[in-house]
Amino acid sequence: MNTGAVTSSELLAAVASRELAGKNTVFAGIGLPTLAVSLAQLTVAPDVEIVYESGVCGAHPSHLPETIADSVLITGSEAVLSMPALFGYVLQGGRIDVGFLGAAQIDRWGNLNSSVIGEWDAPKVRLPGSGGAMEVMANSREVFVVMRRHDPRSLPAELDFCTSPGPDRALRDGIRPRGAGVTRVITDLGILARDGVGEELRLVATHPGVTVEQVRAATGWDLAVADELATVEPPTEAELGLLRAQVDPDRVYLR
Amino acid sequence: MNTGAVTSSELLAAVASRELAGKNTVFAGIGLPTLAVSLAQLTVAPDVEIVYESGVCGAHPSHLPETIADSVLITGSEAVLSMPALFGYVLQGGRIDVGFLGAAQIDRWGNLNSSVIGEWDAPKVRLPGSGGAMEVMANSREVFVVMRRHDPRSLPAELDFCTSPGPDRALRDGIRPRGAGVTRVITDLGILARDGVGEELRLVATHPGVTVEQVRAATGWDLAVADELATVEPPTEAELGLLRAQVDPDRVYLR
Amino acid sequence: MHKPVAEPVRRPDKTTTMREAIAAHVTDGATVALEGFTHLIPTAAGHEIIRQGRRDLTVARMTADIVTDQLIAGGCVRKLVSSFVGNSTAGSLGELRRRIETGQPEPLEYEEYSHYGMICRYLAGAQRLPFYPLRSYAGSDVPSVNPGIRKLTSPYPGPDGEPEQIYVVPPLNPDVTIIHAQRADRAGNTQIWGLTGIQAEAAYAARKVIVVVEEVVADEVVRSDPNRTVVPAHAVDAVVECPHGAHPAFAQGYYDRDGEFYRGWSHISKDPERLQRWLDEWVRGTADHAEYLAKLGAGTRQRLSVGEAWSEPVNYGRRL
Amino acid sequence: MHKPVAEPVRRPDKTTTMREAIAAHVTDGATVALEGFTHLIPTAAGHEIIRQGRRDLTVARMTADIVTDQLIAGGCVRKLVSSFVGNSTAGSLGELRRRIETGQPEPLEYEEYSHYGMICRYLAGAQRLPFYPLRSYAGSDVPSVNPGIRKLTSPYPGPDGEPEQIYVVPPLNPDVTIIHAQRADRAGNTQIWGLTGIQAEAAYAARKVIVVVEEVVADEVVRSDPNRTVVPAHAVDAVVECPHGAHPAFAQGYYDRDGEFYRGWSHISKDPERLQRWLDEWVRGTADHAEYLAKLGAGTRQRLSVGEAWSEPVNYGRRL
Repeated sequence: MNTGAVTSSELLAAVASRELAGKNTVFAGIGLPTLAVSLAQLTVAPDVEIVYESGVCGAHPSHLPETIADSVLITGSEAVLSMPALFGYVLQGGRIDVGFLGAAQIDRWGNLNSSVIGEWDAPKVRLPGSGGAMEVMANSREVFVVMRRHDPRSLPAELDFCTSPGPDRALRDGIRPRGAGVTRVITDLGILARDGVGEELRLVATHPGVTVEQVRAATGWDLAVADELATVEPPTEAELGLLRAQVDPDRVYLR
Repeated sequence: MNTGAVTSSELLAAVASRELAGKNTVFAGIGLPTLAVSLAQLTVAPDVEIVYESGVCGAHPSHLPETIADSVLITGSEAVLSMPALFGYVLQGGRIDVGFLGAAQIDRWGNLNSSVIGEWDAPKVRLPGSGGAMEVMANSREVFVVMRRHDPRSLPAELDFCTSPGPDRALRDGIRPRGAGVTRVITDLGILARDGVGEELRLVATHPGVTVEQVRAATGWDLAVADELATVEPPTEAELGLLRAQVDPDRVYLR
Repeated sequence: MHKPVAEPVRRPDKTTTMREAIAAHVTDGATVALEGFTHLIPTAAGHEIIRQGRRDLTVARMTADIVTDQLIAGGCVRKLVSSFVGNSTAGSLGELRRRIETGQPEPLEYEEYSHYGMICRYLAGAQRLPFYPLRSYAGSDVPSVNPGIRKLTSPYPGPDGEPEQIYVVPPLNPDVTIIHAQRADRAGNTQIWGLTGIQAEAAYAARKVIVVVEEVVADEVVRSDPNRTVVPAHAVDAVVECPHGAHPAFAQGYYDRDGEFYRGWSHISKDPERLQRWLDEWVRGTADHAEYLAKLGAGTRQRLSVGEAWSEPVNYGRRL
Repeated sequence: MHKPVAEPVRRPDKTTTMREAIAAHVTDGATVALEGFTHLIPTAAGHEIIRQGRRDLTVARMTADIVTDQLIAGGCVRKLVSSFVGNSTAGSLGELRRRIETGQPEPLEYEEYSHYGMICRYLAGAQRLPFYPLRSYAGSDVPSVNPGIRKLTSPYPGPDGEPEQIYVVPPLNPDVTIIHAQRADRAGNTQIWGLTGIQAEAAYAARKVIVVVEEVVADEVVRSDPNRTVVPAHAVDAVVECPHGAHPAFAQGYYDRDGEFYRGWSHISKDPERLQRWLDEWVRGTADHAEYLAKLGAGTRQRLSVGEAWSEPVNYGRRL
């Protein structure tokens, strides 16, 4: 198997999967996050359970699901929860170890914008909004963000609008945060990390062949770099084999 | 049919049933209240639905139920609600027209005590407490109380403890009440009534042969009497026939 | 064997047509909640609202997707209350974006929440509470554009012994809530399986409730499994039988999601003229959902059909 | 046909014995919620707590009935948190009344609520909220004897435009919640039908959860009907199979309520010596619930047996 042919999706899924070792419950949307969790179930975290925003727990899908509410996630699953139970008892109840989120913009504190580009009341682009992202951010022990494109528009110095705030913004609002907020940002250039309140995202690893300067140039703020910068280990043959043969054989999301 | 043989239970059930004309949803416990509602379903209120504190709606019991949670109420019923739905959406949601309550003591404003006789922290008698009575009182459009024994201990000048307050006490506590509180007290001597906030219970009807003086002597406060005092019409032959032949043929509650 | 004790003499029959249900309960200017989280979206009811030309509605819907875009394009909506405005994973809502981004052909008022913010509004509505507290919104910009989201101080000390603040949202009490379900009896006892979403709370929060179902079933079917009833009859005002009424969404066990339609909507809705032609042809040009379905064709219905995966029955027991 | 995507390699097996579950999760001084509203009362678990001689427990239970009286008489309980203390419709709880009325043989702390007050405490606990608002308690004497019940002012004006006050209760987060259910799989996905009460919220509110079931069933049984799962596996720590474990309460579809036992309890519990003899004979004198059941005899089990009333299955559908 030629690892030179590794796609960006395979890379991101494999790297994200490794971060799930030791985790029990993951809140994830369809696409890269579910690929990462599915791979983790076959490798570092066999017992990890995905909870879907639609209310499905313990899914055993017969086909690759197309949405978080796909009928194949429901048939044969272990439990289906109402929205008040899913959001109230599971998410706000503090049952989620890792939440996966995406966003149009993320800033250095791990705050997310998924509402608008431009001014909120006269936006250049109206984006979908929070959905459950605000709740995932506020209540998960930690949050992983996977960004397909690492560029200054997606990682700006200032968000156009903060939809889903991390713990530092919550604190400034006078409310004690519960989780660490974003602890990992996995991009096509490398991995940014922070531990929790008071910490900025720092570059902790780059993909092979990517330089620190490349990453800093692609980041909208003056990106700090960890003292011990690592190089991301590319997907192993075992990881690629599982992704390609078992997790997404039709390459629906491994594009 | 000799109406001279009418029992106190038959009398109370028949009188209470007539008050249900035009009502849609009734919250009732097992015993006299369910007898009254069952009779009303066969006479003045064919569509009236009993909601049980256990969460059962639209029960079609195969046998006379022994408790509000009897398995025969569940099998073949139309819906079974969780406690949060029953108390939150149905009761507090304002869906109940008439709630039936009992109590150890009721005062002139329709406040109820079902907690203690004596001091709360060193009671002579520890009673069961509120159960859902406080919620039935606070949220039903009106409340009917059926008292088997009309005496000054059950209808005292002062409650030993107010478990389930009527709207006047709520108002004094700075909270705007939602329902009228107790509007009917049906006893073995007659019927007391009030319309809502600011009104005392007044004697509006006596059973045949019962004098006003008897009722006033049996009441712990200086009981007001309506200008036009009625005499309660005894159970009709039709009512007695239905009670005895269809509602409670084994006379489980018609004792 | 005892005789049944409280067998009602009759049960009200609330079945009606979609036309009559919408005409009776959805009035110009009303607040209308259409709920169903991806599953069981009341599309057919939305189309009938367009056919009847309702105006100035405030539409509440957690996931404002295709049917919302259609209602907006149909000229029915003055204001949208929502927590997610997107065409699922399949692209954008063209009309909604135009209204918000350009104000053309006319502006759309938008009240933004998170999903749990909407859920808590329905919870407060169903429970007739003055507010509902939640651990979202701390540090978010959303409260700055939505003054309905407020903060209060808990009367209990926080974990650190200091006063604790928390955000709250106000109740949402729609004039009418419309939901789609797999089945109901004539009286309105409504049964849903698969994703049950926020349907019960949205119904209990409303003044009037229309339930659209794949099938009106015999009382005995419902009564064989009372735990399956998500909305009891006492909370339902009208029952409309409308098979395939959730298309292009799915109804678990009845038909699958029409992914092609979702993907196609981004293209249709991107062009306002094409979108109006689509509405003219598929909604305004059809008398009812039966005509819409006939136009959709047997091939599409076949493509969306599903196989069998039956639940194992449970014993409710019977007194011997 | 695609291969399954996320088929887990294994599922944790949480089945254990009652003895081990109680020993592992119920410690002296703990707050223990035992829930089940008349239906599915975790009696067998209560008996095992008595056998193991736990002390100084705070017991939370909405309807404090026979098993609560037994736990108090067993010397296990320091404090009771409840909203109804009575032997159903069948009389009194002798030990509980003695403790509260006379303080003999030792006093019992009692924290009094209404049913919805307890429900809201579990709701706040499950949702990790600092409080839960409810429209009860206005004008009641209960807040005067329970300082945990407080009042706050809504940040929204009331219907009359004036500030609106409302009572709130604090969260209840038991160290362990014990519930009884009809069935669960090995991982703890717990299915209940008939009255479902407050079991889901009491479980989600707790740090640890023990589920006692009539039957541990194959994964496929649970997975044929995921809407029947009231408590998912992620909220469950131990699964104990214990048939007839709710006696004298009932388990819908499994066995009926033992009305004779309820009526008898008023007499047994009225006399403290008789009550202790009963505990010696039926609880301390039996090794486990199987012995208790054998002692109860086949005749009683026969008397409580129920007939069949099966739910009609529903189709969850399968992608073709």
